[in-house]
Amino acid sequence: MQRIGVFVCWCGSNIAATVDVDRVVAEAKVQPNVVFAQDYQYMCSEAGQGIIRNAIAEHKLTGVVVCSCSPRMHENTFRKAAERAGLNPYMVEIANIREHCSWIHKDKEEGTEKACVLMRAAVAKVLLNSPLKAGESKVTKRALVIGGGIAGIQTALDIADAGFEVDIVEKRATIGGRMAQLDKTFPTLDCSACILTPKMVEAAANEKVKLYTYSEVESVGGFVGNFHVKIRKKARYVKDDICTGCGACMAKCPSKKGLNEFNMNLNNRPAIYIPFAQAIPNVAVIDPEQCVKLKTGKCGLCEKVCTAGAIDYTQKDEIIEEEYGAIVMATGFQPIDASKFDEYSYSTCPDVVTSLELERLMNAAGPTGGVLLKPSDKTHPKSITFIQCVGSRDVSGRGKCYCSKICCMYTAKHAMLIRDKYPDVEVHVFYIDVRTPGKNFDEFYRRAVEQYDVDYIKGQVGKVYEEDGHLVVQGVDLIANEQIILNTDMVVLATAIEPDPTARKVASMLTASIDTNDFITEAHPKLRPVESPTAGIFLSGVCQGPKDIPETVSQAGAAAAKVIGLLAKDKLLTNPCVSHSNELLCNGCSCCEKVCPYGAISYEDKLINDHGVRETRRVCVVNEALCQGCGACTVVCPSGAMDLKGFSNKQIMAEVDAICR
Amino acid sequence: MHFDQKETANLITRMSGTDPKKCMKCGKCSASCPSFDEMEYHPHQFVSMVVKGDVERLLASKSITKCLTCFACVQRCPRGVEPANLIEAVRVTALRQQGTCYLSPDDVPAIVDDQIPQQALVSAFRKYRK
Amino acid sequence: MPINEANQEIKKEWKPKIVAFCCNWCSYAGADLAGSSRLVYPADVKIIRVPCSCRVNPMFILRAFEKGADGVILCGCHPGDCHYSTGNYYTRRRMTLLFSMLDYIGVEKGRTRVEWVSAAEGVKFSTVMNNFVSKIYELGENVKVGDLRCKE
Amino acid sequence: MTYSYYPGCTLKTKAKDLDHYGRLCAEALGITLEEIEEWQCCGAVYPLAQDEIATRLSSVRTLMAARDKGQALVTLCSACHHVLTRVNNDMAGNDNIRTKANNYLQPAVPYAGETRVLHYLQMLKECVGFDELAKKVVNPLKGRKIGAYYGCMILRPAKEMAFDDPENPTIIEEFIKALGAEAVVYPMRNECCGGYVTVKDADLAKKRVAKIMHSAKDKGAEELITACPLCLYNLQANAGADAVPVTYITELLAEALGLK
Repeated sequence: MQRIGVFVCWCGSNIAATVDVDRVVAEAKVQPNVVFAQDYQYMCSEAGQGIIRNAIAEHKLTGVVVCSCSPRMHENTFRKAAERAGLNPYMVEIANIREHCSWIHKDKEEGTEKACVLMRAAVAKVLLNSPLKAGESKVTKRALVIGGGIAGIQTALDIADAGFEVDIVEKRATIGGRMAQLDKTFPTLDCSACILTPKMVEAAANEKVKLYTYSEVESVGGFVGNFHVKIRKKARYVKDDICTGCGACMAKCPSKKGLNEFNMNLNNRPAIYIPFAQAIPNVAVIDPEQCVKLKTGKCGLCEKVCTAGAIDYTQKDEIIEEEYGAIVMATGFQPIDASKFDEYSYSTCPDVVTSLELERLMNAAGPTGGVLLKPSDKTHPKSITFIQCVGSRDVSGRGKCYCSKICCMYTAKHAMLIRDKYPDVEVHVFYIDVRTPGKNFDEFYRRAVEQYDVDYIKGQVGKVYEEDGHLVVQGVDLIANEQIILNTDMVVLATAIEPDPTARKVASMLTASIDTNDFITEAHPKLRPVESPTAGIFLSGVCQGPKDIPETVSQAGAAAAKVIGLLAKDKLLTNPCVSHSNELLCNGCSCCEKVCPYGAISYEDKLINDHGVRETRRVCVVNEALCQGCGACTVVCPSGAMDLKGFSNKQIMAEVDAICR
Repeated sequence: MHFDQKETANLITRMSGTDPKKCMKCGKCSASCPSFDEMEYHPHQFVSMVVKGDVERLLASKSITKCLTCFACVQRCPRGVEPANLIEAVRVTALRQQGTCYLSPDDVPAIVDDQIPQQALVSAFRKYRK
Repeated sequence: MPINEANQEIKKEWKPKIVAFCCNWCSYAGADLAGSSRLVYPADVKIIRVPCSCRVNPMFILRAFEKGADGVILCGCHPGDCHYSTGNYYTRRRMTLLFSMLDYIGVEKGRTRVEWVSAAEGVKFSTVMNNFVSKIYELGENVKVGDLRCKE
Repeated sequence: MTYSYYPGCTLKTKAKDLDHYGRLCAEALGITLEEIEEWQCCGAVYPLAQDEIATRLSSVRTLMAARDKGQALVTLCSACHHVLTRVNNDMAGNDNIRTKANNYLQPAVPYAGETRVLHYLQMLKECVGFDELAKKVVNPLKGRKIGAYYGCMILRPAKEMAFDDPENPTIIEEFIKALGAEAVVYPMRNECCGGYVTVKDADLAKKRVAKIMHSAKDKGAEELITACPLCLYNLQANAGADAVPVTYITELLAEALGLK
């Protein structure tokens, strides 16, 4: 006979305030097969777990029900406690009387009643539990990082540092990402390239790190510890092991009208190009849309000038297959399209630029060689106006509902750098709120106001337009309660940032969940911020939510630590709640095979002893290492042979009965 | 008659079909308003005053007749608040409550010329009379 | 005492029994989020955790109505976001058929529902539950589904 | 192609040119415009208050008439287009307004926003196409520098009007280019001229018009075209020092097609 113990947690006053725990205990005691019930302030504490362990030993419990917070929070804790006392961990059930009860009901009577029902359902279920043993699977000791920006590079370097192999897949021709495009970084104003490029070089030089640039993840199969990944290495039309990066081809290429993506399309590049001087790998790539040779067959100049003989017009995309134990998403961000906000005339006025364009306009390697000039007539501007929150905190449908987090700080940085280098330039900043939580951040912003005389105006801009040869900013000063019309030479838009458009595709390949803004969802917003709910998938950088460089780097390190923790294991325990088929009932119809998303079901001819009748039948076999336990097969099985361990038909029916009693 | 500001503000909000509490006080409505300088209370103030229930002053203000109903504020508001709808709801409430009319038929001959389109007169009466 | 007041007395006593099947990855977490955000919904809703909405066998729902449930709601990940890639598509198709069959045998369409609630949609979870419960109150007590052959 | 056509009050009186040339050109382009029978004024102002039902009814009657004929409804006047489009959206998407309006009108078949409301320019773009239109031009307006004046009614709120990008519209510029003229883009083309207050507050209207005219002139426009009779009147009557001539879009079209 089963002997069940019920443990009711107060969770301080979180549960006890709206649920009469004494009554739940009293009700538990009269449930069939319940031989022990007790309440305690904090069941999850060491003392609380001690109560459970003692009761298991003392009362010879065969099953345990804990009425507490969500199983997503502490199921593991209580399973481990049971295991320590010699009970199979899968003989523990949780009744969620906090998130699903005490926290949402105000009336104590109502709350107590519901808690009793939930307890009853859990008792009914645990009576049908059977001990389960988790299987084991091997761990491939290599990690994949998708995205080669600062987030991906840092994660890869940290993983490599622990002695594991790690591959970076980067869709662009060079690693470096957005940070490579920045001029200076806040709040210390050190040069972005000076701190990033050594890391890029380190990634290339580290023998544990392999770079797949100009490559994309094509498909992902498998599961934690055992991912199979196909990587598409796009044709560069340049042999990357031969190219020396001398640049002779770039100088000779006759098709020079390509937009320079690295410089935010502010100037042009040839059809064969190296994205920027410090690119890693320092290897040229041909833009097939622009190359005359590839489009018409005539030209071939680059091949002639290449003394190394690296050009190969016949190169094709290559598919590489690799095995990984863990995958890190570091797909980064892009600024939103500013032409969605054409009241600021971004589409029509060249002197209206985005902040990332301004980074290039101020960078020594940028299109103006670091001299700040108006894009329209290449003259020195006398007045610059910054507009914050362009598309951030916008629920109108044009922008993003969230705060992009980095704009307040980089705008203060831009304002300060401009005032420092060109004291004759007047700088205005229209802001809604200045948000500067971060070490030395508010001090940084105040310096812009107090030392550099940047004019911060509280209010938004309604329209930017060109009139009489200059830009006019029509905005509001909410402190003065005045509309202001301001003549200015350049306008800089702090456009919202959004996840890179590839994030959604990559996430669905990884079955990582994604939120309504296409940011990847973390397993727990506070306690597991660098893990996806899908085992073996980790998050690094802005793909999880807006963040600045210091935060990105710390998250990258955290993701690496989680990956190292996984790769350090030789074996992984698999989820034992998997499907299994009753051979006596299975008629080999193949219905289940068709719905299984993991290919975990196959068929075998087996000798079956059916009540004394021995015959060979075609029956279903579940590969427990592949089955993820969704249960799709259990419902399609017409003969009722298929069931799911841990969530069996009988268990769920018992819960239904207990609730509807 | 007893005048309950809070209740009137609620009525105005319902009538406007918009939720002024969504406002994040960025001022883009007032920044966009072509009639800003004509108004005693500006579009962003309409929004915050209706939220606060401070509507008596709005109802009495000439500002309600200065709105050009050009929807620049509605178009550009990042929060989906529709300030023009609120201003209109205040104006309609003022007309319904006090019965005062900003335009009288007697005024018309003096202010129109023979080219004025019907549309202008219809809209003027629609906007300024009970 | 007027009759309609007496009726109200009886109505007050009746509390619907509502079973909510929630997928472990999205809706169960959404319900947790509703809880941690203190978004109130009626206590009549009792949640059963399933690994995926596609684990819900139509038998479970029939069983609930047989045992006296007044409403059954099934919540899963949004189409395209299923943790197991395709589970919720099966749910959608299965439930469309089941619900029209239930409607045919006398369990009105309003008593059954499928909703997609993600782990981030605590607000949606609470709104959905509030709506569903008020719909059940509107429909009143359900007739128990049972096997007529066994009826006396 | 046959459309229901709603002229509106002003097109029958003060803006006869807008109406007359609109019909003439449509005919020349192979489009039949069937005027709604016994149409009523649309109300000229879209009632923003949610509880104003009666003021929406005349628009509903027009929309219903087009629905009953199974035709899309074409308007020329920006204000009429604005009112009809938004009332139509209400009837499609606002349960309260739809129920009350239908209760009031008691039509044989209740109306739920089935009619498609189109502006004349959209009709040209969809039915003829600006590339095709360019081929039909007999009298290209070479060398003319024309600015489009959109005004506010036709563009905003973009979510409802779904006409063009409300901040950087291009449809009238495409139209001007199709007729062989140079389209002058100036920033104030989508800012309000103050038409509504022209009766009671001419000073304010004058300020607005001055700003628009200055902007148009600054960018080199030598003439403006508009689809709105109220805008046209206001731009003409309240122009200051920077005045440029204003005509209707259909007048320009008729000129290019050799019908004027």
